[in-house]
Amino acid sequence: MDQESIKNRLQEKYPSYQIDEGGQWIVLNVPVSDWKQVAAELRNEAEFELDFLFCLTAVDWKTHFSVVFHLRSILHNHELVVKVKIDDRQNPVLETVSDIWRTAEFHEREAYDLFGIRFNYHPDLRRLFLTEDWKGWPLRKDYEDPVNMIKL
Amino acid sequence: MLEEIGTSAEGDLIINVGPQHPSTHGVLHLVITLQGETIKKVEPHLGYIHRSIEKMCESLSYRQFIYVTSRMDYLSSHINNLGCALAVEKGLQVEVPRRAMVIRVLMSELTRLASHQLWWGAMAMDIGALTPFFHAFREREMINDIMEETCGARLTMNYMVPGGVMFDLHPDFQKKVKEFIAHFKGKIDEYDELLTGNVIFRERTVGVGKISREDAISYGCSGPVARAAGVSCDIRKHAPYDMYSELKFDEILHTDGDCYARYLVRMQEMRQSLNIIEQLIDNIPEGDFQAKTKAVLKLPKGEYYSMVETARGEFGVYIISEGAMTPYRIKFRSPGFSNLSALDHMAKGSKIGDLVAIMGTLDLVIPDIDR
Amino acid sequence: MFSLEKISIGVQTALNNSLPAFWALMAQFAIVGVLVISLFAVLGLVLVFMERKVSAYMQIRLGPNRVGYKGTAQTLADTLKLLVKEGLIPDGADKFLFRLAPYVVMISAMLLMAPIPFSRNFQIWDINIGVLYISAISSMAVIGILMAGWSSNNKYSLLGAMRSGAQIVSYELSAGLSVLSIVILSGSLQLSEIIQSQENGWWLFKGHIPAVIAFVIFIIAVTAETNRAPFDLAEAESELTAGFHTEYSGMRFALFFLAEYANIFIVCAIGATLFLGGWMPFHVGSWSAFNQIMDYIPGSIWFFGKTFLLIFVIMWFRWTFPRLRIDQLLNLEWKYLLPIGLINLLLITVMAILGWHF
Amino acid sequence: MGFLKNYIKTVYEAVSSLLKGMKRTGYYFTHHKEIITQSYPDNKDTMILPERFRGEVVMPHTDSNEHRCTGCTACELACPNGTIKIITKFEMTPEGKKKKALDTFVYHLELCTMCNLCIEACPTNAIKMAQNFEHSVYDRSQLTKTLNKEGSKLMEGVE
Repeated sequence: MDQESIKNRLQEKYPSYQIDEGGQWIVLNVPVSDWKQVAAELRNEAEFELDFLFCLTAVDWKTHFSVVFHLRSILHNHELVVKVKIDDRQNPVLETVSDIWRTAEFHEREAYDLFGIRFNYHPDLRRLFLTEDWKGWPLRKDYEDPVNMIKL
Repeated sequence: MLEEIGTSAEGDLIINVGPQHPSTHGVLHLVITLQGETIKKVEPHLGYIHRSIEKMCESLSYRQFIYVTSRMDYLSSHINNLGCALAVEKGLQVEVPRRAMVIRVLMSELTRLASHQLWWGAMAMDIGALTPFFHAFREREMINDIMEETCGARLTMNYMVPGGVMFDLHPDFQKKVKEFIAHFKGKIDEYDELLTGNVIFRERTVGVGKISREDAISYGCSGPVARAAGVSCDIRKHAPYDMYSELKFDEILHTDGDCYARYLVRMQEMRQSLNIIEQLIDNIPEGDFQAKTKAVLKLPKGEYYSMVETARGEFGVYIISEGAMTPYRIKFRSPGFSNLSALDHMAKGSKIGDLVAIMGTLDLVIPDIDR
Repeated sequence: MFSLEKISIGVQTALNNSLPAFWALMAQFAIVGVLVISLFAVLGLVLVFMERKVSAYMQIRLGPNRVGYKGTAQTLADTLKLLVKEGLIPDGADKFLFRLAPYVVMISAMLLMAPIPFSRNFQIWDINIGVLYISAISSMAVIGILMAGWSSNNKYSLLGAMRSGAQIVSYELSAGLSVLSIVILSGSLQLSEIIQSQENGWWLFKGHIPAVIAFVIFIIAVTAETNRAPFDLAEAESELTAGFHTEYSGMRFALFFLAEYANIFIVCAIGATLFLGGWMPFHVGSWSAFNQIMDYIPGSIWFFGKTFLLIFVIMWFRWTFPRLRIDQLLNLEWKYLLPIGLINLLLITVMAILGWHF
Repeated sequence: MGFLKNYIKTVYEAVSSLLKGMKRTGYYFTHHKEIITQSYPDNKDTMILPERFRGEVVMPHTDSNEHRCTGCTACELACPNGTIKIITKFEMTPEGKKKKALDTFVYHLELCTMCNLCIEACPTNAIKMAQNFEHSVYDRSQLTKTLNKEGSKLMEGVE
C-alpha cells in the first residue's frame, strides 16, 4: 500500500486517533490504553501485516514520554510509525508487545533500562545494559551524573 | 545481576561464556544453562561496552556526531557514517553530487567486503580452523590500505560528511581497487577450497542454529541472518539510497536459515559486492565530492529516519530535531542487537560447539549491540 | 659408520667391567633416565618451534624470527618465561590432585618411551609384548587429564576432561585395531621383531590397500588420542577457553604442554615403527644393491625422519581443518572408523593366512 | 547395496574435501614468497605511510618560527571530544590596536579520535595531521601537548 491508502485505511479503522503526515512515513498516534490491541491488529490484519518491528524507542519530551514504534511489512514493503504518548512521567507504564514481535523483548528492556518505562506483562523486564543497582534513567533529559557525564 | 554461579535448581550446569572468552569477539557475556553438553537456555548480559552513544550525540553537533557511529559497528564504520550523513542530508535537503554518491557506494561495498572477510576468518576460527583467519586478513589488508590512502584511517575513517565525503579520491584509488578485484577473485575460490566444501565444516554448520522465516521476522533479524532464512530485507533493494537503485546486483536469499545458509549468503554477498565495485570503478563521474553546506548545520524541526544496509544488516538512524544545533534525540537501530535477541531461540537444544558456530555466523560486533 | 648400537654396547660393557652388576644396572637406569628427560626437553623445544614455523608458513606468516638464529631460541625463551611464572592454584581446587595431574600425564608419556626402538638394538626395553604395553600405558594419560579437569574446580575444565575421557576411550579402539593388523601381519608383539619383519619392505607397502587403510585410521585415531586439532575438543579454545588446563599456569602448564608434544612424538614414532619400518631403511624386496645403498643412511636418521614426517602430517591436519563437535567426533569413531577398522582387520587376517602379502 | 554405495561415497567425498584443504595449506607451506607479514620495527625505514594518514595534530612552523594560527577557536568548536583548548592573549599591533592572538594551543592527544574535523574547520590551514603513529608514553601527562612552539608568532598576512 502507498502512504495515501494507508492513511485512508487507518482513518477508516481508527477514526479517533490522530494521524500525522508530511514526514517520511505516516505516524499513527495511539493512546496508551489501546496500544496492545492496535498492535495486534496492525500485525495480524492482512492489509497491513506489519510484521517487522525494526525500531522501538522512547523519547523524553520533558513533560511526557512518547514511545515510537517503527513497523514494516516484509510482504507489502510499507512502513508505519506508531507513537504512544505516556503522560505519567513519574510512573510511565505501557503494555508489552513482546508476544507480538519477539524482538520487542530486547528493545523494551532497553527502553526500560534507559528511560524507566515499565512494560507490563513483559516476560523478563530487567536492566539490559546497566547494572541492577544503577540509579536513574540515563536517557531522560533530567538525568544528572556528575561523575560519568562530562559537560563540554 | 548475576545469578549465583553454580547449578540451577533442576541440577543444570550454568556456565558463563564471556565477557572474556575467545569466541565472543569482545565483551559479550552469555549465561548458558547446560544439561550435559546440550544447551537449555542462553541469556545474554549486555552493557560491558555500553557508552550511551545516544546520550553523547545529544550534545554533539550534526557534523560531530557522525564520528561516534564509527565506534559502534567498527567493521562497517563507513556504512554507519553513511547512514548518519543520509539522515542529516534528509533534514537539510541537500543534493549530494553524483561523484560523492559513487564514492560513497564504492566505500560502502569495500567496507562490506572487508567486514565479511573478517567475519569469514573469525568464524572459521570459532569453528576451529585457524588458518583461514590469516588468509582473510591478507585481502582485508589490501582494502585497509586503500582506505588508509583515501580516507586517512584504516578502521574508523569518519569519511562521510553531510553533503558528500571528506576528501576526494586518492589518485591511485582506481588502480589499487582494480588490483584488489583481480587478486580477490582468485582468492575467494581458495576460501571455498579451504572451508566451504570441507566436510567437517559442513557437519558443523548444516542444520545448526536453524531459524524459520517467521521467527526471523518476529525477532527483527536483518541482513544475512534474515536473508539466509528467506526474508527479503536488503535495504539496498527495498529502499535504495545513494546510487543503489541504478546498480545491478542480486539480493542473496537462502531458505534453510541455518549456519551454513548464513555462511553461503555472506560468501555470495562478497561476490555481489565485487560485482558492484566493478560496475562503478570505471564510471566515477567528475565533479564535486562534497555539496556546499553551511558551517553550522541546523536541522529543521522534525523527525528523520534513514536506513542503510551494513554488513550485519539494517542500520537505522532516527533523529528528532527541535531545530537546534544538536539533535534532541538520536536513536540508532543496530542490526546486531536484534540479531542477538534470536540467539537463544537458535541455540536452544544444540551443543556448546554449535553455540560457537551460531555466534560466529551471527557475526556479532559487541559495540554495535551495546552502543 | 655411525651407529647408536655401538655406543650403547660400548657404554654397557664399560659399566659392566668397572662396576659390580647391581651398580652397573643402577648406573644404566640413571643414564637412561637422564637421556629420556633430556630427550623430552629437546623434543618439546624442537616440536613447539616446528609447530610454530609450520603454522606460520601455512598461514602466510613468518613465525618466530627474533630470538636466536632465525628465532630458533624462541621456545627456549618461552620455557624460561613459563618457569619463572607463578603457578596458581585456584581456590576450592583439590590441591593434591591438581598438583599431581601434570605428572601423571607426563609420566605416562615417559613410560611410553621404553619400548621404542630408536635404532638397531638401541631401545630401552625390548619387552616381548611391546605393542600391548604401549596400548596399555597410552590409556593412562586420560586419568591425568580427568584428574586435572576435575580438580580444577572449573566448569570449563570439567567439560573438557569429560570430553577428553569419552574421546580417548573411543579412539583407543580404532588405534588398537589398526595396530593389531600389523601384529597379525608380522606375527609378533615385540617391536624389534615387527621391525625385523619389514626388512624386505615396509608394512605400509607390503600389506596392500588394507595396510594403507589401517595406517590412515591409525593416524586419525592417534590425532584424536593426543587431543590434537581437529579433535582437540578437550581444550577447544573457542568453546572451552583451554579445556582441562584452563586453570593451570607456570610450570604445571608447561608440563601439560610438553606432554602433548611428547605424546605426539611417541605416537608418531609408534606409527613409524609399525607401518614405516622404524629405523629400518627403505628396502625393496630383492633389490639388494638398492637396499645396500639405503643401508648407508643410519637407522636413527631413518627413524627420526619418518617420525617427523608423521608429526608434520599431524600438524598439517591441525592447521587446515575445523574442529569437530563432540557428537560428530564419536559418530566418526563408532560409525566410520570402527566398522571400517574391523572389516579391514578381517581382510588383513585373510591376507595373512593366505600369505598374499609380500 | 545402496546403503553401502552411499556409505563409500560419503567417505570418499569427505576425504577428498579434506585433501583439497590440505592441498591449499600445503601450497602455502611450500611457497614462502606469498608471506605477507612484515617484521615491524625492523622495516621502519622503508615503511611508507600515506600522506593522508591521520596520526596526530601538528602545527607546522616555518624556519623563522612562524605559524598560521590566529587563535580563532574554530577547531576547538569543531572538536567533538574537547581535545583542543586554545588560550588566547591580546597583542598590541603597531598601530596601537589590541588584537587577539594565540597564546597556547593545547592539544590532548589522549582524547583525540583523529576525526579530522578540526583540520576541516581551520580557516587558515594552521594545523594538519602528521603521520606518526607510535604514541605510547609512560606518563599520561606527556600526551598533553602544546602545539605552538616557544616564542613563535603569527605569520605575516594571515588573518
